Amino acid sequence: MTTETVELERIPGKDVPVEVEDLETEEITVNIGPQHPSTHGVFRMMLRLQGETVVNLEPVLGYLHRCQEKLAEGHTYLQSIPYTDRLDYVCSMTNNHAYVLAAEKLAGIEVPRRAECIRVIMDELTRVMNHTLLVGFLLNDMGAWLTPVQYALREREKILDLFEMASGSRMMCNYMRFGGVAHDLPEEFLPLLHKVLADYPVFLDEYERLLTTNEVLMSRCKYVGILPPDEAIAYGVTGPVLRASGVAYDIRKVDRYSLYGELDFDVPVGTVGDVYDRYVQRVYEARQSLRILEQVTPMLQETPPGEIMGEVPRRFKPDAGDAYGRIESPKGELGFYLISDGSDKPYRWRVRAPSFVNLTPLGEMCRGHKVADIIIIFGSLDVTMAEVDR
Amino acid sequence: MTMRVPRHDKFQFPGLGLLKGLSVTLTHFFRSYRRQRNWRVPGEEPFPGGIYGIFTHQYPEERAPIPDRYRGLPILLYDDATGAEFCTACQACVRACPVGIIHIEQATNDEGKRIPYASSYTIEWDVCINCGFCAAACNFGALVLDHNLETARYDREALHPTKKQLLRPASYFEKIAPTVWAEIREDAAKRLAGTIKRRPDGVGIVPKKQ
Amino acid sequence: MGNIEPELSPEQILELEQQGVLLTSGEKLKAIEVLYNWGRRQSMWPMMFGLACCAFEMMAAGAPRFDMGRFGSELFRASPRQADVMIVCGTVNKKMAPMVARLYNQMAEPRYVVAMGACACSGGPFHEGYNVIQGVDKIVPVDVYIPGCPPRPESLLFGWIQLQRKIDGQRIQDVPWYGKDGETRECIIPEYGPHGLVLPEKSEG
Amino acid sequence: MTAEELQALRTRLEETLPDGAILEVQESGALVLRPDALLEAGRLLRDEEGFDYLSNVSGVDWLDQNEFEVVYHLYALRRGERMLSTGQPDGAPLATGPSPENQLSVAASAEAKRVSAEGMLGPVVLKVRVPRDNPVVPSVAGLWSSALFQEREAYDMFGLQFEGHPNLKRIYLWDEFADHPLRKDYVPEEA
Repeated sequence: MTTETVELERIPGKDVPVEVEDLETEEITVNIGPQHPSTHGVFRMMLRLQGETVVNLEPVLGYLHRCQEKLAEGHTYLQSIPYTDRLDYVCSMTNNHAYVLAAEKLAGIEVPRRAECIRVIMDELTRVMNHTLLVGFLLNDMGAWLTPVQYALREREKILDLFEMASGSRMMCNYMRFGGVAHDLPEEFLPLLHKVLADYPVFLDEYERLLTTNEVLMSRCKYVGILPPDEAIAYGVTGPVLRASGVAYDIRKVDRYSLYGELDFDVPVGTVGDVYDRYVQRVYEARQSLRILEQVTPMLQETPPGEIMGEVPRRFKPDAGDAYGRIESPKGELGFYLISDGSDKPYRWRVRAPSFVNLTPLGEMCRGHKVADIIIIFGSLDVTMAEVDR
Repeated sequence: MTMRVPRHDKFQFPGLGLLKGLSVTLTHFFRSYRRQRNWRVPGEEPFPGGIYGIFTHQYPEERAPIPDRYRGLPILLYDDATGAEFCTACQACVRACPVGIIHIEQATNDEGKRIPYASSYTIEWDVCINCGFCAAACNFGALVLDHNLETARYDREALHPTKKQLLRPASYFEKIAPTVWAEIREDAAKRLAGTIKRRPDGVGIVPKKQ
Repeated sequence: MGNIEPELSPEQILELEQQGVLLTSGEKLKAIEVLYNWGRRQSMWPMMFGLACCAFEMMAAGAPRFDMGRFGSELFRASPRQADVMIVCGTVNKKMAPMVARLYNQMAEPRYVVAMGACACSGGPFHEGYNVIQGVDKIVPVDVYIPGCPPRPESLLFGWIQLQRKIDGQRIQDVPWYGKDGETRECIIPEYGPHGLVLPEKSEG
Repeated sequence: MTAEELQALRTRLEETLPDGAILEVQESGALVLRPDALLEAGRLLRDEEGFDYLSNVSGVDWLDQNEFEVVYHLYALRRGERMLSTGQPDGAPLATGPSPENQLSVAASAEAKRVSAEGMLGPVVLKVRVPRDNPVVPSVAGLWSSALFQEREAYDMFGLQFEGHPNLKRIYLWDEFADHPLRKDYVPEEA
C-alpha cells in the first residue's frame, strides 16, 4: 500500500508514526447510505477500507433524481420557477435569482432598482441562513448531536419569518419573477429585518464562542480533508469550499450582477483548505453578508415603493437562442443554461448545480482518512442532495 | 477586498474552549428560566428577548402568527350577501397551474350553451405545491389561498375536495388575510356585478345554510 | 381490581359485572388498551429518514419553535429497528423505492407511516417524472397524509395528533400484528428493470 | 466578452488549430468546433489563454437536425481571482513562459490584451456537434477534472459516449436502465 503512505504524508501537522504497510489487513468494502443520518439526504458512499483507513471512495448518486430537467421542458418559463425552489431547498431564493437572471439574459429584460435591492436582501439572508445551518449540521456530523443545530434552526426561524412575510412560504419562496419580484415587501418586513440584523451578530459571536476554539472541534477538523487550490480549480469547485482553499473567487465580485458592483464587502479566504478553514469561512461569510444587508437596507428605502417589475411581455416568449446565467449561491456557482426555440417553453433547461460539481473531488479528499473523518469532510462540502441529483 | 480567516493556531489552555462553549449553553439554560416569551407578535416589537428566552409555541393551543400573504391550499370564495360564486369557470387557473391539478367542468344551460359557472370544480390538494400561480392568475378574486394548517387526513381521497368543500364565504378570507383581500376585493365585486348583469341566470349560488 | 376476592363463583362475577361493580372482560381489555395506547402514542419515535425538502420542515418541527418533544417524539432514531413511525418526507424515486420498502420491512411492529408533503402523498410537482413514484402508498401502507409543499411544521404536528388519535382508536384484538397465524405486513420490494421498476418474480419472504 | 475579444480569441485559436477546426462563430459568441479539434482547443484555452475553470458541460438533443450537441462554459478563474484581490482587472494570460511552440500565440494574446483586458474572464462557450446515431465526443476530463461527473451525467441522460473518460457509467439511474431520458424521443413507461 504505497499510495497509502504517500497520502498520509500529505497531511501536515499530523505525525503519522504508524507504518501502514505493517498494519495491512484485508480490504473490506463498506456501504454508507442511502439512508444514513450523516449523509444530508440520500447519498450513498461505497468505501474500500484498509482497517479504518479509506482506500477508495465512490459516491453513488441518483436517489433523489427527480427528472427536473425533463419536466421543465414541458412547462412554460414561468411555471418552472417553483421547480427551481426545490433544487436546493435551503436556498430557494438564490435558486430563483439564478433562474430569473438567466431568463432575463435570454430575453433582455431590465430590472428596476427596488427589485434588485429586494433580490440582494433575499440572497444575503439566504446565505446567512445556509451558512449557520451548515455549521450546525457539520457539528451534528462531528457528534455534537443536535445542540449546535438547534441554535442554528432557532435563528433560521426568524429569517424564515421574513421570507414568509414577503413571499408567502417559508421554504419554497417562488418569489422572483422575470423582471422583478412577485410582491412588494409588506410593512412589517423592515422592522423585523432590522431586528434580525441587530440580533444576528450577537448570535454569531455566541455561536463562535460555543464552537470555534473548542478543542474537540479543532482536533477533528484541522488538517482533515485538505483540498489544495490548484486541485480545487481543476475540479471546478466553487463557493466557500473554493475560497477556503485560498482562491478568492467570488462571482458577486467578478460578474457584478445585480447591485453587487456597488456594495462594499470583503471576500474571506482560507489558508490551508481543510475542514476547519471551511467552517471558519462560513462564519466569516455570514458576517460579510450581514454587512451587505446593512448597506442594502438604506438603498431599498431610497427607491419608490411599488416599482418592483420591469417591462415584461405578458407572455414570456424569448427569441431562439441560448443564455447562461450564474450567481454566487451559498453553495457555489449556480448557473442556468437555457436554450429557447422561440416557443413559451424552454428547449433545454440545464442546471449547473454547485453541490453536484463540488462533490467531484470527494473521493480524492477522503483517501487516506479514517471513516469518521469522511463524514465531516462530506459535511463540510455543504451538499444538498436535491441539487446534486435534480 | 480579500481577508484571511483566522485559524486559531495559538496556544490555548487545554479545556478553555470547551468551558467557553459550556458557558453558552448554561447561559441559555438559566436565561430561559425567566420565562420571557421570545415571540413575534404582530404589532409589537418582534422577538423582544433577542436570542434568549422561550421560543416555543405550544402548538395546538398557541399558534405562530401567519402572514397575510401565506400560501396555503387553494379554496374558492363566494359573496356573503348574495351567495353568488365569484368563479366563472374561465380556466385561467387551470392554465397557470404547473402541476395540472385543477379540474373544471363548465356548466351548460338547457339549450346546451355554456354559462359562466363551474358545474364541477376539483383540486387535488395532495399534489398541490402551494406555488400561488392559480390565485395570481384568477382575475375574479374567486380562487385564493387558505391559511388552514389542519389538513392532514387518513385517506388520500379526502384530499380531493369537490366544489362544495372548497367554497368559503368571502368574509372568511377577509378575516384571515385582510391586506390580500383589500387588493382584490374591489375588482372581484365589480366583476361579479358585471357577470350578474350580463348573465343573470348564469351565476352559481351557494345554497344558504339552514 | 386487587381487592376482589378470588373465591367468587362465575355466577357471582357475572352478577357483579351486571351491577357495574366489576369490570367486564371487555372492559378489562379496554382498560389495558387505554393504558397501552397511551403509552404508545406518547412515545412515538420517528425514524431519521430525511429524503428531500420536507425533511427540513421535519427538523424545524423538532427545533425549539415547534418542539415535537412535547409529543414525546423528539428522539429521531437512525435505525429502523428502533423506530415506530416512518415519516416519508420527500420524493421517493424509483431508485430509492426498494430502500423505502426495505426500511419499512425492517421496522418492528407496530409501525406507522406518515406521508409528509405533496411528493410523498402523490409525487407532488414531480408526479409526471419518469423516475418518480406517484405517492409512497404505492410501496408501503400510509396512515396519515399531510398535504402541502412543504407543510408547515404545524401541519406536521397536526398530522401527528391525527396519528395519535388513530392509535387511540386501535383495539388489541383487531390490530394485525398480534395475529395468531403470524400474519406479517411485509411489503414487496420492487427491483430495478430496464425501463423502470419491476415486481420480483418471487417475494423475498 | 465583447466581439473584439472574441475575434482575437478566434484568431489565436485558428493560428494553432488545424484548418476548419472552428466551424462557426455563433451570434451569441459560442465557438462551434469540430469534435476532433476539441481536445487541442481545450488545451490551448486552458494552458495559454488561462481558462482554467470548466464550469458547465451540458448536452443538448437537436432531434430535428439529428444531432447531439455538447456545450462547454469556460471561465478564467485565476485571472478573476487576481482581479478581485488587487482590485485591478488583469488580462494577462497564465502561461508561465513562452515556449518556442507557443510564442506566436502569446504574442497574439498580448495584442488581444490591448483590445480589452477586463472582459477576458469568460465565459468562452464551446460547442461540439455529433451525429445522433454515433454520439462519440472526446472527453475533456483529462483537462478539467470538473468534467468527470458532468460527462457521466450527459452520458446518463443523452447516451453521449465520451471517449477517454476514466469511469463512464450511469450516475443517476441504475445500471440496468436501458433508456436515456433527456433525449427528445424518450417515452417513459406507463406508471
